[in-house]
Amino acid sequence: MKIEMISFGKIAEFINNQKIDVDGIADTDAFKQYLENQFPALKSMKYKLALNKNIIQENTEITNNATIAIMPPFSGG
Amino acid sequence: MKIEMISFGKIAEFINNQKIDVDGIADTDAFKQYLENQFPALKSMKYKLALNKNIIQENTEITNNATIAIMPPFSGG
Amino acid sequence: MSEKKIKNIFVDGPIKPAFIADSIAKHSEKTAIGGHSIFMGQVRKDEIEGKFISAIDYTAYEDLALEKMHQIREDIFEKYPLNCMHIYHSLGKVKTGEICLFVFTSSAHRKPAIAACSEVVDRLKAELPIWGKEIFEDETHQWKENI
Amino acid sequence: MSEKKIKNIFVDGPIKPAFIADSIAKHSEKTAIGGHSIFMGQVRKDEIEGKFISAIDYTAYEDLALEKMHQIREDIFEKYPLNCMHIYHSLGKVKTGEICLFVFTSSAHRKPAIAACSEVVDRLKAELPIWGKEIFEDETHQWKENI
Repeated sequence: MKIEMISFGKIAEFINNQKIDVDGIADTDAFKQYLENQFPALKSMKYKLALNKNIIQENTEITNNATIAIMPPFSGG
Repeated sequence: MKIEMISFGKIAEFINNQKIDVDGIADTDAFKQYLENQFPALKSMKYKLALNKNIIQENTEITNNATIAIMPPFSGG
Repeated sequence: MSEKKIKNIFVDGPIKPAFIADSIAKHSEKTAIGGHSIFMGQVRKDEIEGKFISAIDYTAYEDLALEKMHQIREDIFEKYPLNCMHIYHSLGKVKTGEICLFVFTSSAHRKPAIAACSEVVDRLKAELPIWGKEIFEDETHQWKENI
Repeated sequence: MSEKKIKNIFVDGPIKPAFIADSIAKHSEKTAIGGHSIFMGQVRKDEIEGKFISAIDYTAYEDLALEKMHQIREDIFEKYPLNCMHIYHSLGKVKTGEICLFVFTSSAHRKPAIAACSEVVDRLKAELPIWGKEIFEDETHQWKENI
């Protein structure tokens, strides 16, 4: 399955935007697991995911060619 | 006793600024009585007095050479 | 009683957008400020019994208004941690669409500036001896009443 | 779903006082308006462990931010009787003392404009995916956090 990962703010300092091709990531919980394994620094940080521009509040299925944004707490204004 | 009367807004349309010399006006209640006798239109209007630049909340003694402002409801802003 | 430094708030005629811009620009030197709140009153072209308002002509009991404004200013500075507060009110004719009131408060964080601005506007309307004469297009008039 | 007309809110670099003046001036044609409320965010020269902030560099997940802002705009227009609402947020570098956020609401009477302006600022800070990188005078940085 292909996923496009984009990251922002503080998180963009250690996770580059990239396309990954992985199997076994069926939903956003699994994706978080994957992310925190690849980038252990994330474990101690607050962040949210947006799947195809929808901010994820609860575990959600990921379909092929999804775009997932990894976002630290917002600080606009 | 000398009193300087100044008026504002709608009230200035029928009471001109003037100095009056009257006896027997000891306090602001008596002054109101005097005013409403002289200018009956006042009877049906809301207005406040300011005695020497203090807005009158309760009956207050008037001393010689006082300035009394006759003010309709405020409408600034 | 504290020594009073009574500031003027009255300006002749409408308050111009360029004046407001200038006032904003002056605050760029004040780098402790994080939030500015502004309120502006604009003269509405109200229709009353088929006639439209063309302007409001403001008069005030200036001395008393400035004293009252001074008190309000002191109360507000005591209540909120503000960096600055600027208040301007028109006297004379202000046409529909023009600005007659400009209240500008600033603080390190946004909430005090916003709360103070709103409170100043409320108190100013209720407490300052200012009167607005609403002039219709046919030159007749009526006296504005704050609701 | 309603048809969306997504408005841009992002401007490159600081929001200039002249831009704000222009925005105010444009409303003189809108003679149903009686009150304008403005909030402006200004970059503070905060001191953190002996170092001063010199600028904030803003980035955003622009598409998502504009969609969220659209939702907020619709909610606010539904909740308050507003005549207009304009929102601008900087992207890129904004130096201390410069303005990075400009929220401008207008209504016939003052209360809806004031309440809407304050609510928009709160929601924008909480809900829009925007990030501020606080750059110190020595070029090091830290990431801003909204409290």
